[in-house]
Amino acid sequence: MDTTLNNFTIQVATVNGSGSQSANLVLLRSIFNMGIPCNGKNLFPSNIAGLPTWFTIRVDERGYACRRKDVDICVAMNENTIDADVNELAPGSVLIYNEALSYRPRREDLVVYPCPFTALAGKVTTEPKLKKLLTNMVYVGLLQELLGLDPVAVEQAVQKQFARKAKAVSLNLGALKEGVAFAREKLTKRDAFKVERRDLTAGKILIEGNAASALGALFGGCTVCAWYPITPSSSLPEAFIDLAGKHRHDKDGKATYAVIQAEDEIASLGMVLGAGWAGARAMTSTSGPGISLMTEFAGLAYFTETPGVVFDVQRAGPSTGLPTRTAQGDILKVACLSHGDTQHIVLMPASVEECFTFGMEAFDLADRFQTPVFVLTDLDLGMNVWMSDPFRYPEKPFDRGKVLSASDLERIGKFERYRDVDGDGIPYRTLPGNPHPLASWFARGSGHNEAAQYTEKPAEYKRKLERLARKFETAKSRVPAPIVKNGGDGEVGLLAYGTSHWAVLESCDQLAALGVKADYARLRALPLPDAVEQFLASHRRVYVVEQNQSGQMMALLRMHFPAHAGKLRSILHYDGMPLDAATVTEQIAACEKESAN
Amino acid sequence: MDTTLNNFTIQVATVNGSGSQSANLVLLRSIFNMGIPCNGKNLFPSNIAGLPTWFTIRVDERGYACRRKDVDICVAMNENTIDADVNELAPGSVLIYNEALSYRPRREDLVVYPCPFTALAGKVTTEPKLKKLLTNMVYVGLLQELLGLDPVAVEQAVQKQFARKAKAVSLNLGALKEGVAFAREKLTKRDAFKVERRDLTAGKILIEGNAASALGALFGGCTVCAWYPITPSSSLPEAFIDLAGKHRHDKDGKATYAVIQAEDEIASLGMVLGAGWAGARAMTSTSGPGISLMTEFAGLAYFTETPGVVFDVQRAGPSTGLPTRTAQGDILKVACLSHGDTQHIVLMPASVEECFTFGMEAFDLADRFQTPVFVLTDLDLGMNVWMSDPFRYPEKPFDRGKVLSASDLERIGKFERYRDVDGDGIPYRTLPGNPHPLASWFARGSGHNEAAQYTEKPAEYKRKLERLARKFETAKSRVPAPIVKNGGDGEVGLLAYGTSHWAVLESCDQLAALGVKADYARLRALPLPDAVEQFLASHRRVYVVEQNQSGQMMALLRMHFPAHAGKLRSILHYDGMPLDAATVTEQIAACEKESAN
Amino acid sequence: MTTTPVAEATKANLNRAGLDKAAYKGSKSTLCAGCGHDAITNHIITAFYELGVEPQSVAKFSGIGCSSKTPAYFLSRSCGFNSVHGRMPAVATGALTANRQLIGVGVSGDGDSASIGLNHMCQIFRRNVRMLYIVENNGVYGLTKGQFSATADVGSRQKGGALNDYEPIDTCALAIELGCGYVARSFSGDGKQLVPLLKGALSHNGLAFIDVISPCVTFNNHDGSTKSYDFVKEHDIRLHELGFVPHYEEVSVEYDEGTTTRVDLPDGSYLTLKKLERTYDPFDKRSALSTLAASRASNELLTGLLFLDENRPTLDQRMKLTERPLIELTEADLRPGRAVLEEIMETYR
Amino acid sequence: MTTTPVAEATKANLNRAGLDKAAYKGSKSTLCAGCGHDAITNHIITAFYELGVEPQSVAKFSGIGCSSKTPAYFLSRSCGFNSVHGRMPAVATGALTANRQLIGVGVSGDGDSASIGLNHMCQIFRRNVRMLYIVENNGVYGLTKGQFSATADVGSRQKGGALNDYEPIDTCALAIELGCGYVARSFSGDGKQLVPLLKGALSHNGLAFIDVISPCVTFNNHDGSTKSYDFVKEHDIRLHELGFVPHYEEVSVEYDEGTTTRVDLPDGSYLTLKKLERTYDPFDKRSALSTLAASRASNELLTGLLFLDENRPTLDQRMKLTERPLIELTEADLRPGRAVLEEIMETYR
Ligand SMILES: Cc1ncc(C[n+]2csc(CCOP(=O)(O)OP(=O)(O)O)c2C)c(N)n1
Ligand SMILES: Cc1ncc(C[n+]2csc(CCOP(=O)(O)OP(=O)(O)O)c2C)c(N)n1
Ligand code: SF4
Ligand code: SF4
Ligand SMILES: [Mg+2]
Ligand SMILES: [Mg+2]
Repeated sequence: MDTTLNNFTIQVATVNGSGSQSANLVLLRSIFNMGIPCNGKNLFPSNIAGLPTWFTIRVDERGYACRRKDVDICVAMNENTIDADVNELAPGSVLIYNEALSYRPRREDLVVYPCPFTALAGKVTTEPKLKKLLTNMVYVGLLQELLGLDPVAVEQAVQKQFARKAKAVSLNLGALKEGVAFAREKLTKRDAFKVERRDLTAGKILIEGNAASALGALFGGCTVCAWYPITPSSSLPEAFIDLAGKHRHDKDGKATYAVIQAEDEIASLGMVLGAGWAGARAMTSTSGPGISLMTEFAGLAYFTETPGVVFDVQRAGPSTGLPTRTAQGDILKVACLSHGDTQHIVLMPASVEECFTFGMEAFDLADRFQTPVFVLTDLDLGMNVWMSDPFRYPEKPFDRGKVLSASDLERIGKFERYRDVDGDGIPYRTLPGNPHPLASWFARGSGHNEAAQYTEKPAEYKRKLERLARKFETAKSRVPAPIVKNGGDGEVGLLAYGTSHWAVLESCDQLAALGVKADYARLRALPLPDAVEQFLASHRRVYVVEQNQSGQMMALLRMHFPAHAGKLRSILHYDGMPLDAATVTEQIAACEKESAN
Repeated sequence: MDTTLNNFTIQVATVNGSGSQSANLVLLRSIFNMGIPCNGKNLFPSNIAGLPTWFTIRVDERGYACRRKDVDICVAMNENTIDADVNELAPGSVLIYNEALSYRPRREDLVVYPCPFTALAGKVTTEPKLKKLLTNMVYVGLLQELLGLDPVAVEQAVQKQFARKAKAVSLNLGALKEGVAFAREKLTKRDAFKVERRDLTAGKILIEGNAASALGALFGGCTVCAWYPITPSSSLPEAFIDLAGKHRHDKDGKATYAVIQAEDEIASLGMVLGAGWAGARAMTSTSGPGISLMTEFAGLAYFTETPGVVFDVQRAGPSTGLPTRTAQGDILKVACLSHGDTQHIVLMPASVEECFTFGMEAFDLADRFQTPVFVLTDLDLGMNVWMSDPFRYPEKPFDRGKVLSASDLERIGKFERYRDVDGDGIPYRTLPGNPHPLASWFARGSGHNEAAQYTEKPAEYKRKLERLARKFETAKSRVPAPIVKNGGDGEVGLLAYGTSHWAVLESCDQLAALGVKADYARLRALPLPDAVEQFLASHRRVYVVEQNQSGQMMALLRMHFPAHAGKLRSILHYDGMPLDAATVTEQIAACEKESAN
Repeated sequence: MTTTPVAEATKANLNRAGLDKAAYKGSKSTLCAGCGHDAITNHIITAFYELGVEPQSVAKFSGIGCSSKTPAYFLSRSCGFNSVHGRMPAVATGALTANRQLIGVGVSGDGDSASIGLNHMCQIFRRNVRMLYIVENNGVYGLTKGQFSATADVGSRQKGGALNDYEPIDTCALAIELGCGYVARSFSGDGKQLVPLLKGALSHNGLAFIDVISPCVTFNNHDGSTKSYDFVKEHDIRLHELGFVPHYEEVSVEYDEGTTTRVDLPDGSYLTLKKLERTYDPFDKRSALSTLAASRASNELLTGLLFLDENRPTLDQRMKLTERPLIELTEADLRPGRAVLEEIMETYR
Repeated sequence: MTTTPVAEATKANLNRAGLDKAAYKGSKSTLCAGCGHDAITNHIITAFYELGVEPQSVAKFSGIGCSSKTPAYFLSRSCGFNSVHGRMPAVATGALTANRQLIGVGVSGDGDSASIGLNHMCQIFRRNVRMLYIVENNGVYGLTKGQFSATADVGSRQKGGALNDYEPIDTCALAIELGCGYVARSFSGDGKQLVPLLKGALSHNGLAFIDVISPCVTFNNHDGSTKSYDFVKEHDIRLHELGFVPHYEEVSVEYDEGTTTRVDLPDGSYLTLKKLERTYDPFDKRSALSTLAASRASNELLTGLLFLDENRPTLDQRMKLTERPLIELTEADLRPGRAVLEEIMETYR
C-alpha cells in the first residue's frame, strides 16, 4: 500500500450546535503543530442548531490552500446525511462512522472504520450533554492513531483550545485517549493517509479573515464602528469589540473607541459618514443585503467626499440567497454603488494577511481620497481558518490626507472646500469644530461649487463631476497594484481576485502539468490600475476567474479596457461552495483545447 | 430683413411661484393651435418660490423637438438673472424686458424691446397679487403682436388654460390686450421671427411624459400604486390618482384601484411586491434616491420572481444632485440593481407616446416574466411638454402570464412553482387564495428548489440561477426591439436611448450636412436584444450618445458585446440640461475628423 | 392502494372546514429544541384549526429571523411570503390590498419589527391593515447569534454579560399610541391565554397586534435575561382570564357578569375577560398607556388583551375599496373604453 | 483699507463670545416669504447669539426638505451636514460620537422625521445623543409640494381638499415614551416661548427634542388645515410661561415660588416655568403621556416644556467614552505597539 503523506482532506460531517467545532479545531491545530500546512473550512447551515454541518481540513505540505472537492477521509457523525456523505466518496476513500448511527456499510470500495464513538465517550462521562460534546473528541483520538499524529502536538492543541479550563482539558484528553485506544486495539490501518512532522509552520498563525480585518481596523486607528449584525460579517465587528475592549483605553480606563449597534445598515453607514465628516476613522461591516441598504448613503459619501470604510463580507445569492455560503457577487454593484454616476475605491484582499494590511490601508485611502472605501472579502476568507505568516507591524504612519488645521488656515489665508488646489482632483478639508473663522463649510448631497455653496449652474455642476473623475484617476496609482506571477509565454493570462486566488494558484500548476503555461495577475483594487491594461495587452487570451454568475469583474474589465474586451473569457463558479482548483483547471483546459482546434 | 419663419426659440426668464407658468403654456398652445410644431421646457430650481425659472419654447415646423441651446427671443422678467440672461444671448437675438426692472440695456447687438409690463398689468387690476400674475400675460400679448400670432389661436389657448373660470379668462384676455396694444403703438418690429399658420398639429396633443406614463398605467390595468413623493417623479402617481379617481369605479362607486402613499421608497416597492405576488398589477414611481433605497427589494423581486412595475424618472446627480435637472444616470445601476447576481428588464421610452405604450407594456412584461420591470424616463421627458400624435387605443389584450387557476391545477394534477416546464425559463405560478389543495407555495428570498422549498444544496441553487439566466435570454426577444433609421453606408453608427433620441434625430441631419452619413439605432429595452449586436457588427465606428458622465449604456454594450467593444465611443452630456443636437454633432464631427486623419 | 375508511374517532377530529389538525401544520421546524417560537407555531395551528379557517384563504408573511422562518412551519396549505428583514408590513399591506379576501397573518421578530423595521410597523398601525401581526419577542437577534434587539429591557444582560441600558421599545405601547385597534401581549408558554387572543384577533376588523414573549433558549434564557422562561414565569401578571366564543357556536356560553366582561367582535364572535386580581379596562387608551408605562417601571409583565377599539376605519375602508378583490378584476373592469381615451386626448389638445 | 473703530453702540451688542448677532446668521433664505421655518431660523439665531455660543463649536445637521435647508440659513460660521432624507439622526450620532465637544443641532421636518426617518428618530431618543433636535412641523411635505406627512391630524384637509384620517404621529409622545429626557413643543410664531426652550435644550445633558409647529404658507395654511397660523393661534394652549437664566448670569433672577417652578439644568443654568391656567408637571412621564393623549383627543395644542429628566445616561456615558474627542487622538493613542501585535499573534499560534 502506497502512503500518501501530508496531502489529504478530512471532512467531518456533523450537526450544528453539537459542539464539534472544538474537536475540529483541535484536529486542525494538531496537524499545524506538527509543522504541516493545513487549513479548515466550515460548511454550516443558515440555522442555529440541529442541521447538518461539515468541517473540512485540507492538509497539504505544498501549501495549496483552496478547497479540494474530493474527500479522502470522511468522519460521518450525522444520521441525516450519512447516506449522501458516503455516496459522494470516491472509491478508495476512508469512511469513519459512528456505530451509534443506524447506518450499515454498503460500499465495498471504501476503507471503512466503524467506531462506537458515543459508547466510548460514555466511558469518560455519564452526563448526557457532556457526553455529546466529548463524542467529538473521540474521533480526534481515532484519527491521531490512524494518521500518526504526534500525541504531544495533539495535547498542545487541546490545551490551547480549552485554555484556562482545566476540567475541560482533562475530560477532552480522556475522550481522546479512548479514541486512540480503540483504534490501537480494534482497528487495522488499511488506508494510505499519514502525517509526518515537517518544519513548515514555524511562527505561522491560524486565523479567520474577519479577525484579521478587525485587527487591521484596530491598528489602522479606527475609532468609530457602527454596525448591524449579519452573517457572515458579524464576527468582524465582534472581533473589533473584543480587541478594542482590550487594547484601546486612555489612562483613566475610558474607551478610545466607540461601537454602536445601529438600528439597520442605513443608519450604520450614516453614522460612519457623520464620524468621517467630523474627522474620525470610522467603519462598518456588512454583507449583501446590508450593502443594498447602504446604496443611498454610498452616493452621499461619494458626492460630499466623506471618508469611511465599509467591509463587505460577501455571501452567496441575489436577495437573502445562501447566507452561510460564499461568493464574489457584489463587486460590480459596489464598484458603482448608488444611483447616478457614482464610483468607489474597492480593496479585494485574498489572504488573511491582506485582510490585515488592507484593513489598515482602507482608512488611509479613505482619508486620502475623502471617499468611502469598500473592502470586499467573502465568507470563505472571513469565516474560515487560514494559515498565514504572522502579521507584520505596520511601518507606514497613518495618512490622514488633506486636512487643514486652524494654523494651516491662518498660514494659507483662504479655504475653499472643493477646489482642486493640487491638480490631483483631491481637495482640502477642514473638520467641524476647527476654531478658525475661515474653517466652516456646509456639506450637502445637492449640487455645489468649489466653495461648497449650493449651485444648480450647469458649468459648476459639471466641473464638480469632472474633478471627481480626476480624483479617481489619481487613485489608480495609489491603490494596491495587481500582483503578477509569470509562468507563461504571452499566450494565456489568468486574472483573479480575492479568494479565487488560492484555486488559481493551484490551477496554474495543474495547467502547466497539462502543458498550458499561463501568467497570472491578481487584481487587488478598483479603480483598475494601468498595470491591468498592460497585462491584458500582453496576452492573447485572458481568463477571468471569479465566484459569481454573471462575470462581474470581467464586465468591469470590458468596460474599462474595451480594446481587450474580446480576449476575455469568464471562468465562473457560483454554487456557494468555496472555489477549488479542479473547477478552474477543467474549464480553462477545455477552452484551451478549443482554441487549439 | 430676412424672415425666420416658424423656427425659433423663446425663453422666458422669471421667478418661480410668480404664476408665469400659465402664461407660458398659453403662449405654447397658441403656436400649437396655429398648426405649428412646438414644445416647451421648464427649467426650474429645487425650491418652491422666489428663485429663477426659465421656460423655453422651441418652435420648429420641421418637427425637431430637442432643446436648442441658443435663445432667439429672450423675455427677461427676473431682476436677479437679467444680466446673465442678456449676456448669454447671441448677437442679433431679441431681448424683451420688463422696464420695471432696474436693468438698462447695454448691448448694441441685440434687438431690444423694453416694455412696462407691470404698469400695463396695473391697467387691468390694482389688486397686487393679481397684478403680479397678470404681468405675465402682458408679454404673451406683446409676443402675439411681434410674432404674428393668430388672435383666435391665442384666445382659444387662454380659454383652455383657465377653463371654467370666466373671471380669470376675462382678466387674462384684458392683460393680453394691453400687451398687444403696447406693441402696436410703441414698438416697431425690427427682428426676423415670425409665425405663419400651418397644418402640422391637427389632432395632435401637448402632454408631459409623466401624465402619459400614468395613462399607460391606467390602461395597462394597474390596480395598486404605492409611492413616496420625489421630484421629478411625483406628478406621475399624482396623475394616476386623478385619472383613476375619474375612471376607475365599480357600479357602486367604489374604487377599483388602491393608492397608498408609503412611508418611504423601501415600503413603496415592498407594497408593490406584496400586491404583485397576490396577483395585482402594481406600480411605484420614483427617482434616483428612491431607486437606491429600493435596492434590497429589487433583489427579492428578482429572486422570488415577483412582478411589479417601477417608474424611474431620472434626475441629475449622484446623491441629491440637481433634483430639478435631467439626466440618464441610472441605467447601469438599474440594469443590475441589488447585491449579488441580479438583473432586470428595463424599458426606455423616448417619447410621450412610448411613455403610454411602455407604461402598459411594462405590466405585461412584469406578469409574463414574473419579475420587476423598470421604466426609465427622465425629467426632460416626464415634466416637460411634448407634442405628440394622440395615443392609440391598445389593441393587444392584457398578458397576465403563466398563472394557474384552481381548474388549471385540477386538470394538470401537479404544480411546482419554480419548474421550467416550457423550457423558456419562465415557471408557472399560483396566486394566494387559490382554493386548490395543490396551489400553495412559499415565496422566499433564500435559496429554493423547483418546489419552492428551502435549499442550501449547491446544485439546486445553481440550477435556480441558471434558469433565471434562461428566462432573461427569453426576454431578449420579447422586449421592444431597437428602432433603426438608415442613412449611412456601414461606416458610422449612432446609438441612443430615451430622450437623447431627439437630439440624435436632429444631429443625424446636421451630420449628414457635414458629410457624415450615419445609421441610427435607438435602444428601447434591456436585456439588449440580438438586433443590437447586428447593428454593432455592421458598423465600423459606433457612437453611443447618452446623458451621463460615465457612459453607462456604453459600459453595458461593452459588457454584452465584447467583440465590438473597441469600436464604441461615448458622446456624453451631463450638466443637467436637456441634450441638444449641436452638442452631439460637434463631438461626433470632431471624432470623425480624427478618424479621417 | 386500499382506501382506509375514515375512523369514527378521526371524524370527530374534523373541524367545521372538514379538516383535521394535521392539515394546519407546516414543514418540520429547524429551530432549536425548546425555542419559544415553536410553541407559538403550535398555538397558531391550534387557533386556526379550532376556528376551522380554510387554510387556502390565508396568506402568511414574515421578515427575516428565526421567528420569521416559522410561517413555513404552520399552515402548509396557505401561500406565504418570507420577505426581507424588517419590511414584512409593507409586503403584507400590498398583498392584502390586492386581495381583500385573504386572511393575513404576519410573523416577525423583535429585531425585525422593533429594530430595522420599526418605521414600517408603526406605519401599519396607522394604516390599520386587516391582519394578525405577531411579534415573537425574545429580546435578541436569535438568527445572528444573540445581539440585543430594541426590546431588550434596561438592566438585562446578554449571554456574554454585556448590560443593556437603552430604553426598550414597548411595541404594544406604540401600537396603542399609533391607532391600532387590537393590542395584546402574551407568552409563548401560555396557550390558554394566547389561543383565545389569536382567535379574537382573527375576528377583529383591522390590524390585530400581539407581542408574544418567546424565550430564545440558545441566546437569551440565562440568569440576567428578562426574556427567559424563568423570568417570564416570575413576572407575568395576567390581566384577565380569556375565553373566546366563535360566532358559529350554537350554544351560548355561560359566564358570571359580575366578574367577566364580554367583548363583542365584528363577526359575531366574542371574547370573555374574567377578572383576576386587578381591574383593567382595555377600552381606555389613556389608562392602557399609563398602565403599560407603570408596569415597565416596576418590572411587571402584563399579559392579556391590552386595548380594543372596533371603530377604527381599516385601510380598505379609507380607500373606499371595491368589495371584489382587486386581483379578480378583469381587463373589462380595468381598461377604460375607447371613448374615454379619446376624451382624455381631447383635454391635451 | 482703513480700520473702522468699533462704535460704542456696536460694542454694546456684542455677546460674551464677543460677537454681534450678524455673526450668527447664515446665507439668505430661499424659502417662501412667510414660511414658519424662517421664523424658527431667527429664533435659533437669537438663542445662540444671546447665549454667546462659539459658532465654530457648533455642528449642524439636517435631512432633506424645506426645513432641512435651514441650517444653511443660520450660523454660517459653523460647519454643517445636509444629508439624505430621513437619516439625519444617524449622521449626527456619528459626528457627535467622533467629537464629543461639538454642540450638535439637528433640524428636520415632519416628513423627514415622522415619515421616512421615523425609525432613526425613535432610536436616537433611545440612544440619548447629546444634541438639540428640532422638527419643523407643518404636517406636509413642503418641498415636494404639499402631500400629507405622518404628523397630519385626523380630520385635517389638504389644499386640494383631500381628508386625512390616519392617526397622526405625535413625535413628542414618542420621545417621552422612548426615553428622551428633554421634550418640548412650540410654535414658530412664539419666540417668547421657543427661545428659552432652545436655550434650555442647549444646557441639557442628552438629546433635547423640540417639535415646533411651523406653518407652510404655500401648501398648508388654508381653512381645514390644523397646522395653519390661524388654527395654531386658536388652539395653542401654553402650559406655562417660560424663562431661561444662563449659568454665567451674575444676578440671580427673582420669581414667585408659589407660581413659578425653577428647573435646574446640568450646566448651572435654569428654566423658570410660570404657571398659567393649568397645572402641569413636566417631571412625570406617565402624566405627560396621558395629558398629551388627552390633548390630541380634544384638539388642543399644548406647548411648552412637556418632559424633563436629567438623569438619563447619554450615549457617550454609556460607551464610557474618553473625555478627549476621538478625532483628536493620534496614532500614538490609537495604534497599539509592536508588543501588542506580537502578543495577539501568539494567540493564533
Ligand atoms: C438587511 C439585513 N440585515 C441583517 C440581516 C441579518 N439578520 C438576519 S435575522 C436578524 C435578526 C433577527 O432578529 P429577530 O427579528 O429578533 O428574530 P429572532 O431570530 O430573534 O427570532 C438579522 C439581523 C438580514 N437578513 N438582512
Ligand atoms: C429618499 C428620498 N425620497 C424622497 C425625496 C423627496 N423629498 C424631498 S423633501 C421631501 C419631504 C420633506 O418634507 P418635510 O420633512 O416635512 O419638510 P418640509 O419641506 O415640509 O419642511 C421629500 C419627500 C428625497 N429627497 N429623498
Ligand atoms: S437561536 Fe434562539 S430564537 Fe433562534 S431558534 Fe434557537 S432558541 Fe429560537
Ligand atoms: S413650501 Fe411651505 S415649507 Fe416650503 S418654504 Fe414654502 S412655505 Fe415653507
Ligand atoms: Mg428576536
Ligand atoms: Mg413638513
